[in-house]
Parts: sequence; structure tokens; C-alpha cells
Amino acid sequence: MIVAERKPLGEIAEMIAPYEKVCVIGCRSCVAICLAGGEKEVNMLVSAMGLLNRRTGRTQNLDGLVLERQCEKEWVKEVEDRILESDVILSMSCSLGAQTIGDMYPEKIVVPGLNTAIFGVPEEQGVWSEKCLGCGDCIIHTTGGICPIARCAKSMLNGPCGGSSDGHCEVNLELDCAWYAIHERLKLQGRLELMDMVRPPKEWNTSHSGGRRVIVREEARLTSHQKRATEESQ
Amino acid sequence: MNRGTQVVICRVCSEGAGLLDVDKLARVASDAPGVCSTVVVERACNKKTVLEIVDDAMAKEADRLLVAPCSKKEISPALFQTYAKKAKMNEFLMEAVDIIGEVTLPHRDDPTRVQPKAEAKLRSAIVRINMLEPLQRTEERMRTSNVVVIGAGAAGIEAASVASAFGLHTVIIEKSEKKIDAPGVVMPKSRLISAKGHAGNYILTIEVGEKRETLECAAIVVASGGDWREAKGPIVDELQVAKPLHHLEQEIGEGRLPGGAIIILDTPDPKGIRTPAQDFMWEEALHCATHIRRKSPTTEVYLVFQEMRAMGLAEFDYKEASELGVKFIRYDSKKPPKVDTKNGTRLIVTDMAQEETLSLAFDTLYYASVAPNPDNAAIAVALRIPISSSGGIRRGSIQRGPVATPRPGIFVCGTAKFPKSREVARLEGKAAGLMAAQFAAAGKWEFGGSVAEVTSDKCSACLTCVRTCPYEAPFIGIAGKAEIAIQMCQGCGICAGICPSKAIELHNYTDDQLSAETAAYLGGDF
Amino acid sequence: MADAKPKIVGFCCEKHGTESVDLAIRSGEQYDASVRLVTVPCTGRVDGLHILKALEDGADAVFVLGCLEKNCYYDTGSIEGRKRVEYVRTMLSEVGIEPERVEMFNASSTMVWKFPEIASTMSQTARRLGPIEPRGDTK
Amino acid sequence: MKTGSNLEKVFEAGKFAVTAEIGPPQSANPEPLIHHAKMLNGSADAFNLTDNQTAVVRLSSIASAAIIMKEGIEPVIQMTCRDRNRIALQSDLLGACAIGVKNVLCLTGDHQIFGNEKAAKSVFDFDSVSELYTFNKLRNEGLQPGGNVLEEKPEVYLGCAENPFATPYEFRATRLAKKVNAGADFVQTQAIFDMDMFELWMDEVRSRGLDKKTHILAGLIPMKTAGAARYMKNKVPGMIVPKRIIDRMKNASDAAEEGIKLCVEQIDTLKSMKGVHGVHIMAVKWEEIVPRIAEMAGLLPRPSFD
Repeated sequence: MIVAERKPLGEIAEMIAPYEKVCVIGCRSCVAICLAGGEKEVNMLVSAMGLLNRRTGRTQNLDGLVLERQCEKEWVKEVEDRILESDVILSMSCSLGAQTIGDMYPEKIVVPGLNTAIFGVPEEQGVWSEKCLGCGDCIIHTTGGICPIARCAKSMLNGPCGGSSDGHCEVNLELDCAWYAIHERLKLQGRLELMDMVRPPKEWNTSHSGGRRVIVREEARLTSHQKRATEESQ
Repeated sequence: MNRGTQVVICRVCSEGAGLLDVDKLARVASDAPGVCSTVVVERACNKKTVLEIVDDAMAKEADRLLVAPCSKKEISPALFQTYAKKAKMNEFLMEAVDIIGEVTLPHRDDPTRVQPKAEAKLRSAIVRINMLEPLQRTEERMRTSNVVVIGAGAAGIEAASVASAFGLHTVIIEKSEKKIDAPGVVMPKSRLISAKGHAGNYILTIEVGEKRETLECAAIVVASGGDWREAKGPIVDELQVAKPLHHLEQEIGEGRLPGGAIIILDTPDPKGIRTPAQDFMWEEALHCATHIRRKSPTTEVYLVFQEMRAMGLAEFDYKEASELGVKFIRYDSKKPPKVDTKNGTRLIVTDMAQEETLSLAFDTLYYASVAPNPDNAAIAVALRIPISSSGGIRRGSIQRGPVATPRPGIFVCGTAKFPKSREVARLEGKAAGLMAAQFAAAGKWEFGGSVAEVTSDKCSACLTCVRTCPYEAPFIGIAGKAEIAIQMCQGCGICAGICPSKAIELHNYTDDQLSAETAAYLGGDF
Repeated sequence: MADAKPKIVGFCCEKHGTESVDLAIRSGEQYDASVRLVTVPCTGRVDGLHILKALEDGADAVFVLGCLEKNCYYDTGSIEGRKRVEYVRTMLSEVGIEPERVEMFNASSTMVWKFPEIASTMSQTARRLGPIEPRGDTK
Repeated sequence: MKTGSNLEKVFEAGKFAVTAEIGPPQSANPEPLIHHAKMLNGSADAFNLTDNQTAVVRLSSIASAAIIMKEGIEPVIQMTCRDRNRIALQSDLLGACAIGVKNVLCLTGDHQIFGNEKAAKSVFDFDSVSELYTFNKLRNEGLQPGGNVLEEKPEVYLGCAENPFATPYEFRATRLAKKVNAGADFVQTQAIFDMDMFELWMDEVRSRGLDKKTHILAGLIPMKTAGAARYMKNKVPGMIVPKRIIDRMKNASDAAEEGIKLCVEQIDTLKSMKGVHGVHIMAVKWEEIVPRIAEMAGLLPRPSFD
């Protein structure tokens, strides 16, 4: 899932300082699960901002609400009134939610309350680790199920590099060396020969390097005949 | 639903300290929203008075009751019972506000603030009572009153005996083949595999020899003991002449005395895992040492311990041991003793008191130490009870009793928790047997009331509650959303406090209720 | 800035927390009347939001009092309580409000001295810091 | 003969090769390079010019090569994958060849976290193996990864690094095999302090016949102080410094002299080790000591092919 982290409240306060009516919008999806932007965080943020405003002697109207999924237009549409009433939207969702609102209401200023960080896995309650970079060409079947692109600091295809120290990464000795882990996993699976092959340069054009990606499932799309009338199409 | 609150103010208790204006308190109550009746009585605990105010409550159609100024513990239970019976009032809608305890008594030195604070406290209590929900408690019949005891050591046998004397059927699960003399059924060569169910109705899967059996029980006593196998720690592994202390006890019991110098050492490092000082061997070690010196005054006996405390009557043993010339050497756990490898019958140890390094020649070394039972982890996993960092079964809060685990109906005693002297283990076994028996004999398990509930629409199925609840009450249900198994819920509200989607509320301690009560209390200016 | 009548909220668990308070009171201890106790079943029930709301509603300081961490009636409740308090303190620091306005305490039911000590600490903090209001140095 | 580089000639002549390292300055001033080039001339067969080593910004490896070539000594340029994608790597390779560079060492590169531009975005389009693979295809077939074929193929002698002391140890010889398969003509190893462990690695290397397919230069770092030894043991990942070496440095009356002695002893051992074709001396911030070590180790004069 997408893992995000709340920005320091001071930074958020600065972003919303110029505005009177602030609509704080959380999301019940990934960012709630990673404890960054669910209802609890939204309420606490509104409350903390209230205290900050009391301390600085100003009034600011903070309206907190939470959507099922902020990255989908239908859910955003449900709170349109409150979005339109506000001077600024403080999105407590990943950047996808923030941009969805921004794209739907281009005249509205949207500020991010969270730093969208990683495609992560909850290793334990409160700990998430990065395991995918979305390169668009998954090869983990050849690497023992461990992604070297995300889990090696140098995204090496022919690791481990000379910095692999006791199975740890030279960049952060608290983290596992991905290629060491791949070696151990392949050994366990009796497939060490996969370590022997020279992996040629990766074709990065399936990743962000190929430009912004749009995924289309033709059979899932609605034909113009199927599409309902919407405001945009008028 | 919320028909109205009757506020009963008791004059005797209120005026006791002469700091409260009862009539003013009554006016505060009657002015408060939701209050349909305010009654000032001389003594609320008086039986006749109770009947009068119940009549008033019924006449005013009050569905909730607030009594001031003492705590629910101090009010005659008859008052609430009569209400519940006559006025059919829900037990969760009857509360007391402890103005004496919270205001009058602790602020006698600041009398001007007593009245306004009491008023604010009363107002906040009224806000709270108006928001309370009528909850129900449910009970479940226990299908059996059997008590299962895991482990047939000193503590386990004692537990089974006590429970059996209580008239309950007991089953002891024992992993060894040793012959056990204990009441009820003893299942040798058996071990616990898994457990289902909850307090009062546990269903255990037991492996007996090759077979698996299912065992239903109302309560469980864990008396798994320690790891009494013989190889212990690096020092001992190096030595042929090292034996566990119970060998010495056995020899003494058979009337034999070991020859040559003897060291009794609390191995600091059983199996390479550092364990805290072990108290359970202190008495045994003292006992053996005095016995040997008494019988054979020329035998050198050293007690090499990190710590040695003689408690209760053992103080006499300690005194006698000193008088008989037993040598006590205390060492720092950071500087554990070493065996002289060139001369395998010497122990090098630094005495903490003298700061002197000694080289002790000896003929036999007895180690007074026990590691936790390696089965504890599997038992803890099966029963869903916590394990301590030292590998013992962790008990719950002392308020639940000294032999209770955090899980209702499961008790733990003796060395399963941490090494205990045999005497203490037996006593704990008795206590655990008794608590388990009382629990099982109740025949029913009551639950519900102020428990947690999930609002499915808000739940993100993030598993935070599932991972955090100490009782494993939350689970992800078939709808893919969290649900609370109310038989397991103990009403702590940890899940409600941590839910990132604010999808869980604890009945009668909801966010709204707590915040409204707090705001009302803060509203008072004093 | 000192306030003669500060407002202090104490969220107090009804197990060891409340019992330690009761014991202190029954032993004749006196404490600052500014302290307003709100009972919760366990400090694990306390949500950071309750603390922030109390501050919003006029409290100058808030404390949470629970069982000792190794002897919590609800096993891990007071550990959870401490974590909530710590998070609120972080948030307060981030918005420039003194984190010491919010504290976590633990007591066992027999620690008769503990609650008066807590009340006095919080009372001093609240009096020293005064209400959360515009400071002289704010523009 | 692939390129006719001096280093290649030494190997082809079956001589025990010597390479050394010159760290380019952290400025645009070429003087230190010229100074070192003059001083070191004749003490080794080729000189590595590091490429922003440990991710610290320095005068570029290729420009440094151009400067020292003017002094008449042969460079080995280092090219890491950290700062350049495949377009820049190929372009720089062509450029380096055009100005007469003949030896290229292919490296993945130290992570930017170790350097003085920690906020940099790293590239890592390639790793050392894919870099070798690509350069090898370029020189043999003129074939670029994108499919384009060069009219003129670059003539270049390709080297790589390998660390016998990084985990998993059992994979380290295999990794060298990958590099050899990808086109490495020579390899410079990580600095050796634990000779026994190096010997074990060499056993593996020899059993795979890698010493026949590539030229192995054993890496050495002469140490000036005991502190340097401790630093390398504790702070440099993938470096194994046995306690006895640290003790020896610590107990020496003159640590620098002891460091030189140790290095010379190591060279003596390596000279007789089967499959080792030379040494690579990395006198970090102590370049001036290389001629003396070479002299003491009996490695002078260096062969000349004119």
C-alpha cells in the first residue's frame, strides 16, 4: 500500500496561514491504515491547529472531514459543498488524493498535509518498509521474490556490491543488503544459478523514466454510448 | 429513550464537613438539562428513604439516577438494587458522583473553592449520565466445570488437589512419563497443542502419545515449571564434576554426603542466556550447605551467588550456615566466575565484598539454577497469554490476583512464571487451584456491558485493533471489517483510543461522552 | 501570566490510578483544587484527541494517570496511554506549545504520595505557563 | 592485443604489474595532479584516477587523465554508475578514448550518502556489471544497448573492482566470474589486510579458472597510523582488518614505517601467489610513498615497451 507520513505541523501551519477557511480532508484508505491521514489524525490536526491559532491570537475556520478514498472523484464529489466553501484544502491523503481534488477544482488551492513516501509493507505495527518502486517490469521471480530495485540502495541488478557488510547495506547498517538476502533466498530454494547470470542493463522505459504512465484497460472502459452525462461533458 | 435523570443529594454526607451548600447544589442539579427530578434527602442509604425516592423516580418517569456526594462503593447497595428491581432501571444508568472524595476532603484547606468545584463536578456528572446508554450484560453457561492443569510438578499437583477438594473434576497434562499421585485424571506423555474458546468454555487440543484429543474445560492452571534437564551453561558444560543442586538434595536425602570441597554456584549463564538472580534456590542451597557442615565440619562449602537473600524462617538457616563456617562469596553478574581450564578443579571468582579474586579448589560443583521451561512459548501461543522476556509465563496485573494471567479463567503458578522455591511453588499452586476452582464453579461467564463496538462503515480494516488489543477481542469478520468478540472484550478501550479511523467506540466511554464530561468540568470557574 | 486558578484535567484510570488517588485523599492529603479528574476505564482508552480537546476547552495542563506499566490491570493499557501522551506532546512541540503541559504518570494503588506529587507538579506547570493565549512576543 | 595500453602490454609480457591511485583535487587547480604525476612517474605501469571517490565532488577523472597524460604517464579512468546514465557513460567513454585514454575501470560507485552532496539524486541506470557488459559490446561490436551501431569502435582495456571481503563471501568469486563474462580484462581488488581470507578467495578464483581469463591486481592500502587501521575496520563497510594488523600498527614505534614494511611484506607474499598478476596500491592521501614501496618491494624499474 501507499505509505505516507504527516508533515511537521509547523510546516502545515505555514502553508495554511494565509487562509481563513481551511477544509482538512482525510482518507480512509492507505493513509488511514498507515496512521497518517485517517479520521483520528484529521481530528487531532484540527485540534492542534486550533491551539496554535489560540496561541498566535488569530481565528481560522478549520473544517475536518474524511473520505472513503480521496483519489476517486465520486467520493470527492460528495463533499463538494464544503470544498467550495473553503479558501484552501489541506489534504491529509497521499498526493494522489490531493491531486484529485486539485484537478477537480482547479481554482482551489490544495496543500499537502502528508509526505507521500513509499510503496510499503507493514513489517509490524508502526513500521513500514519500502519494497517496490513501481518500475513497471517486475523481475522478482528471478531474484527469489525480493525486489533489488527497491530494496538495494543502488537498485543494482548484479549485486551485492562491495559494501555488503555482514549481510547489511553499507548505506544503512540497520537494513538488510537486498542482494545478500536474494543470495540466501535463492540458496534456500536451490536456485543459486540465478545469481550467476549477467543481467544486462534494465530497460527503464517501463518506469517513470519512460514518461508519466497511464494504464488503460480497454475492455473496462465505458464507451461513449455507456457514459453518463456529466458536468464536464456539457 | 432518555426520559430524564433523577438526582439524589444526601444531606448527611454533604454537610459533614460543613463546606457544602446542599440547597445550592440541588439548584444546580435542577437547573441542569435532562434532570427531571432533584431530591434532597437526609440519608439516602436509609431503607425507607430509598423507597420514597424510587416512588418519585417512577412518578417522574426517570430512567437514570445520579447520587451525590459519595462514591458508588460507599452507597448502600440496597439503593441501586431497589432501583433496578422496582423502577426497572438499567444498572448502567445509575451512577454516583463522589463529591466528598474529590472535592470536600482534599480541599478543606481551600474552602472557598469547594462549593464551586462541587457544582462543576455535579454538572459534569449530570452531562455524563444524560449521555449514558443502557447496556446489557450477557451470560454464557459453562459447558463443563473441569479444571485443566498443565504440568505435574509441585505447583501443578497442589493446584489439582485444591480444585479437586472444591468438588471439581481435574485433568493434569504432564509431558513426562513419571508416575503421578494426584486426584482426578493424570495424562502422562501429553502436551497442549492449541486452545479455542474463551473464559469458562475453553476447548483444548491435547497430544497424548501419538493421538490427539479434545478437552473441554472451564479454567486452566499453567504449572509448566522450569527446564530441569541437566546440562546448564558454559561453566557446567566444561566440567565433569558439575551436577544440579537437586542431585545434592537427593544424595543428602539418601543419607550420603559428597566427599571433598563443594561449591554451590548459581550459574549466571544457563544455556548462554543471561537470567536475573534466581531466588528459588536460596533456601535449598542454604539448607544443603548447613546440613553438610553439620554432618561433616571439615568439608569446605562455598556458596557462590550473585545475590543471596534469606527470607522469613530461612534467616535461621543463613545464621546457622554462617556459624557453621559456610563461606559466602558474592560476585558481580558482570564478572561471572570462570573455571580454571589448566586446572579443572578450581573456580576463579571475584568476591564483591573484598574485591579480591579467589581461586577455589573444589571436588564437586553444584549449580543452583534453572532455565525457563522451553515449552512455555508453545503454551503461551496456544493459550494466547503473554510470555516474559526471561521466558516465563507472565502474570497479569496484581489486582487480578497474584496467580492470574491477563486472560480470565487462566492462572499461572510456580516456576512457570519464574523460578520459585518449592515451598512458594506449592503455595502458588494452592492459590491457582483455588482461583481456578472458584472461577469454574460459578458455572457461568458474564460479559458484555461496557465493551467496544465497531462502526463497520468507518473501519479501514487496518488491523491496528487486532494487533494492539491485549485480549485478542477484535478480529476481522466475514464482511472484511473489524468486529469485537464481546466474550473476550474486557472493556479497557485501548482499541477505541488507537483506531486511526475512529471506527471503534467503547460504550459509555465514547469520545463524545468523555469530551462533554471534560468540557463541562472545565466550564466551572473556580 | 501566572494564573491563580489554572485549569488542570487529569484523565485517571479507574484501576490503580483512581485507587492511588483515593488512598491519598483518605489519608488526608490536600491538593490543588484546580485539578479536575475525569475517570476512564484504562489509560489505553485515552485518545490524543481527548487531551487536545481538553486544552481547546480551556485546560492549561492535562495529565494522564494510569497503572504502573508492569502491573497494568489491562496488561498493556498504560503503555498505550504513555504512547498517546508522547504523540500529543510531539504535536504540541510542533505548533510551539509547551509539551510539558501534558504529562503521563503511573502509580500503584498503594503509592499514597504519588497523586499529591502529580497534582503539585501539574499545578506548578500550569501556573508557570499560564493559559494558552497570545504571548507578548507574537506578532 | 586489444588496445595496446601500457598496462595491457605488461600483462601480455607476463610481468608482475603495478598500478597506483591518484585522487584528483577538490578544486579546478591541476597543480596537485601534475605534482603527483611527476613524482610518481615510473613507479607504476598505470595510475587510477578516482571518479568522485566516496561521492565527494572532485576534478573529473577524465579531465585528470588528460592532465597526467601530458606528463607522460598512463591513466586508468574510473567510471561510476552513480552520476551518469547510459547516455553519459557511453558519451564519456567515447570522449575519453578520443583523447587517448586506454584503460577504464567500471564501478557501481559509492552511494552519495557517504559524500559531500548527500541530497543528490543518484542515477544507477547501470551497475558495474551492466556497465562492463555494455562497454564490452561497444568495443567488440560497436553495439549500443539501444540498438545503434557505432561506425568506429572505441578501443579500451576494461577493468573492474571486486571485494573478496564483502558478504556473502561464498558468492564473491562468482561475482568476479560475472564481471569476467561481461568483459573485464583486469580486476583490482579491495584492499587486502586479511591475507588468509584473500587466499581462500583466490582458491575459488583459480578453481574457476578466472585467473586465466582475467588479470588480478591485488589491492593494498599502505597505512600511516594505527588510527587509519581502526577506521578501516570499524567505519568502512566490506573491509576486514584483523586485530593483529591493528595491534602491529599500534605497537610500532614508527607507525608510518611499520605501514610501509607491512605493505612491502604483503607484496612479497602476493608476488608468489598463483594467479595474482600484480598489485594495485591505493595510498590514500599518501601518494608520495608509492615509489618507495615499489622500490623496497623490488618492483622497480617498471618494464618499458618503447
